[in-house]
Amino acid sequence: MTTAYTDHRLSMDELAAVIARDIPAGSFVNLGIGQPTKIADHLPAGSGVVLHTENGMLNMGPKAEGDAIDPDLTNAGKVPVTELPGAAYFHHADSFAMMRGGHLDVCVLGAYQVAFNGDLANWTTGKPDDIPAVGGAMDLAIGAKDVYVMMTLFTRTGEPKLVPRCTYPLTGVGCVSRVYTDHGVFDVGPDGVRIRETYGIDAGELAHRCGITLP
Amino acid sequence: MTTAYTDHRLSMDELAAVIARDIPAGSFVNLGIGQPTKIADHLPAGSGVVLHTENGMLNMGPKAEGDAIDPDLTNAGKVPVTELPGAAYFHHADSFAMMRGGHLDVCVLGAYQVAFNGDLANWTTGKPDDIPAVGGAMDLAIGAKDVYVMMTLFTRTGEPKLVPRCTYPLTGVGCVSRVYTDHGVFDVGPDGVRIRETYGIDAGELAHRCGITLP
Amino acid sequence: MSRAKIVESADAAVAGIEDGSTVLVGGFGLAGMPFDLIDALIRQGAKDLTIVSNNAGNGDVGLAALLAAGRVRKVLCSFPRQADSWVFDDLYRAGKIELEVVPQGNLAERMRAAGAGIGAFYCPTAVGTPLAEGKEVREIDGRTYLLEYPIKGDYALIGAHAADTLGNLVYRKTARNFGPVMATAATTTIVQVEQVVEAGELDPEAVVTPSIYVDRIVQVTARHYTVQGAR
Amino acid sequence: MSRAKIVESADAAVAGIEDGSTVLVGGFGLAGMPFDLIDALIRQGAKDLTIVSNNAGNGDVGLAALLAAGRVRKVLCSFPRQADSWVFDDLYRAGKIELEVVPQGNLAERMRAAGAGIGAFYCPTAVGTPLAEGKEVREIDGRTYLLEYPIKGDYALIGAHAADTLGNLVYRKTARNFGPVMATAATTTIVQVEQVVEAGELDPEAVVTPSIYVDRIVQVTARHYTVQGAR
Repeated sequence: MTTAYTDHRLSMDELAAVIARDIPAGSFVNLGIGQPTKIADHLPAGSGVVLHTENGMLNMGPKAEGDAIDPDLTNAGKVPVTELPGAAYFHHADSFAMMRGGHLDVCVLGAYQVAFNGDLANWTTGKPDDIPAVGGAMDLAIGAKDVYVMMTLFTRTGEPKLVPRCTYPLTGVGCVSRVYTDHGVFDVGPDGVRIRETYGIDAGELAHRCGITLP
Repeated sequence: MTTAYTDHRLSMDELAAVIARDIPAGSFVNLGIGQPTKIADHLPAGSGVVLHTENGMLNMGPKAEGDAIDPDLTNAGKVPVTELPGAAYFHHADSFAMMRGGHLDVCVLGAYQVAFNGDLANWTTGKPDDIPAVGGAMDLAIGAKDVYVMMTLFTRTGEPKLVPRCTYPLTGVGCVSRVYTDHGVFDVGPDGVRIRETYGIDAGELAHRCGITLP
Repeated sequence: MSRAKIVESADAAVAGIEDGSTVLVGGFGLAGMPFDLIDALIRQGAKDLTIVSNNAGNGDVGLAALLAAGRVRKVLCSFPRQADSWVFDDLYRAGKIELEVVPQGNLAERMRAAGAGIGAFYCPTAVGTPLAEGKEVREIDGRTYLLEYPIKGDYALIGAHAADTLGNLVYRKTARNFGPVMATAATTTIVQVEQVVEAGELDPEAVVTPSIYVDRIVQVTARHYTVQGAR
Repeated sequence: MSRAKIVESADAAVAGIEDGSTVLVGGFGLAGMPFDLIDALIRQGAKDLTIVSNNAGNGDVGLAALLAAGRVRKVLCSFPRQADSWVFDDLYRAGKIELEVVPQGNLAERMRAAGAGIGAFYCPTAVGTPLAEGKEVREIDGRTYLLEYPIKGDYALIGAHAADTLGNLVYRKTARNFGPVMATAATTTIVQVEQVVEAGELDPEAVVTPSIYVDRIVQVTARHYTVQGAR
């Protein structure tokens, strides 16, 4: 276990930097809507990381500002973006074939819950008044060689979101390999959960609060 | 029955002209390898017929000659061809999706045999020393809204090629709707065979030689 | 002459769409949304429609306006709930519209299958989730798949950047999205474009939708709405 | 920097191809045939190969030369027998090579399925023919289909017209044929191109194979063979 104690939990920006550091140079990466989009700002210059957006583009650039805003060029969150040299456009069936076919190296998603075995719940809380909306979440969940989750470790009421078994409806089964949170980084999967790093909390306490058995 | 007696059976060129006349203006058409390619020469100017070639092109032009020959531009028979204004290129999966999806209006194929019910045999004689080779024949057979066959009616030894039931291995089941031959034109399909036109032969004799029951 | 017809108005383009039709509507949010065709469809009056689109309307324009006009019985889409999907949200909560949620990639691939003559396909998406309910499951080479069927449209309404006079289409940037797939999956494909050029003016290597998939084309003035919405 | 590597020679491009590999080889007849990569593969020496290609070699060049060198155990193709396929014909008649004939559209669609993560698909082609033997049959909506499985390659060797430094590809005319599909279906895709340009010099709307599908690129001098063969 690599444990890097810090005095405080990480901000989402700090966490984005941690994830950016872990993405291998030259990777093809899809960054999910919301917090994961921050990761793009922390990729080192010359990393050669190529960003995919599910609505049909490779080599997406940063958010568009001012005159660069083009309603025909958005990311999956429908935010105006730019194109980098070497970009390519393709239609939706080709875009999702690229994902489903396992060609992306890394996908980073937000989550409501992740289970120790890698199950992911990030599309609906399943509440009766919740209008179900899945978008590309289920395709992304099973589509990349590595699926990372970026989330706060605890809900506002203090419940862990890294859980022995998801209670929310699933997005994908056993699909997540690593979970990045403000309190620590975890490997998950068929062999169960393992703490890689902790931030502002003792590994023992973290394990206790999340119900993780330390080796 | 529309019977157009002529003094002689048609040459393949004359037959190509007959078929060209029957192709509706504005149709998307695939002309099979061999005799059917002649049909292109007989399409009236301004017919708006768009030719598809299975190796990834719409709006294929005539055969290329001299300096116009480009090894990167051939038809399905690997003969150098030209492109017309408004051409489009696409890859093989897209080309066959276009065929299999039923978007072509007419496909004209050669045949070893056609059955009264529209079964087609045109890819192998099934002889032991025959190397099997199907190409796009089976895809074309089921891919167009109307599949026409262009062939001589009799083999060199005088056997009819329009038959109650194919004895050669099938290319497609019940897929042919019309058969154009040097001795006559026939509708075939679930309701059986019907003589539309005859050339240089009496309908009664034609029916007799092919085993067709006249209405 | 070609089979694709260039018509004079969006109203002429949508003529004949019958009550009860399944209509594939292009666009990802507002990018690629065929606003003029949808406005014409509202005027045309067809009702009891089944709409297949990625979203269920944004703001009060385009698909949202069609929903607000009460013409839609059912929506198949991947992501109805957005920051600006109030029209759909209200109809849905009032029980006035049916919803079938389809993962975005399945929506695209099922329409591709319809256009490509594929009878059904085994897809790994949504295995083990609530959206797998009722679907046939099969294990192939150690991986689990669900059987997915084609989604075919009676009509497709899509937006493209330019058409040539034969009906070949090119798109602009991520406004391409569902347009090329929907064009293959509908019996009749109706396209609004910002410009029509002569046959031969589009690069044959860069044509995205070949003319064979296009039935009616209308040229419209470019209209751009502010892009908004959580996703 | 990107993941696609531009290498100095065709020999470097084909380094590491193991005996027994399944190799997808682009081209329809000679158009799009990656001659330089195949020649390098002959020099490299990998044997016991399974080749997936539309044809089984024309004349004495390209795929025909690989077959003549005795490196191929099995060929999956749609159309082996051509006017100029004497190399294959002799090997086949001598029982020195296995053949699996696949309808051309199924060859393309099965490779697409491999690249697109589709487990299998129901296809109407070849129903009721000898090529349906042993295949699962299903009726869907009144039409009969056969279940077809993906064809995945360990390597793809393809020819394209130009690449940018990231690995995006464009093709020329009907030499495009199987290249884009094979690029998606192989673990490692190796491409010979006539020119390499800087990233940003290819029109992003006209890229046919996005860089994600390309692993190694080598620039070669254009070589054109006479097109011949009955089909």
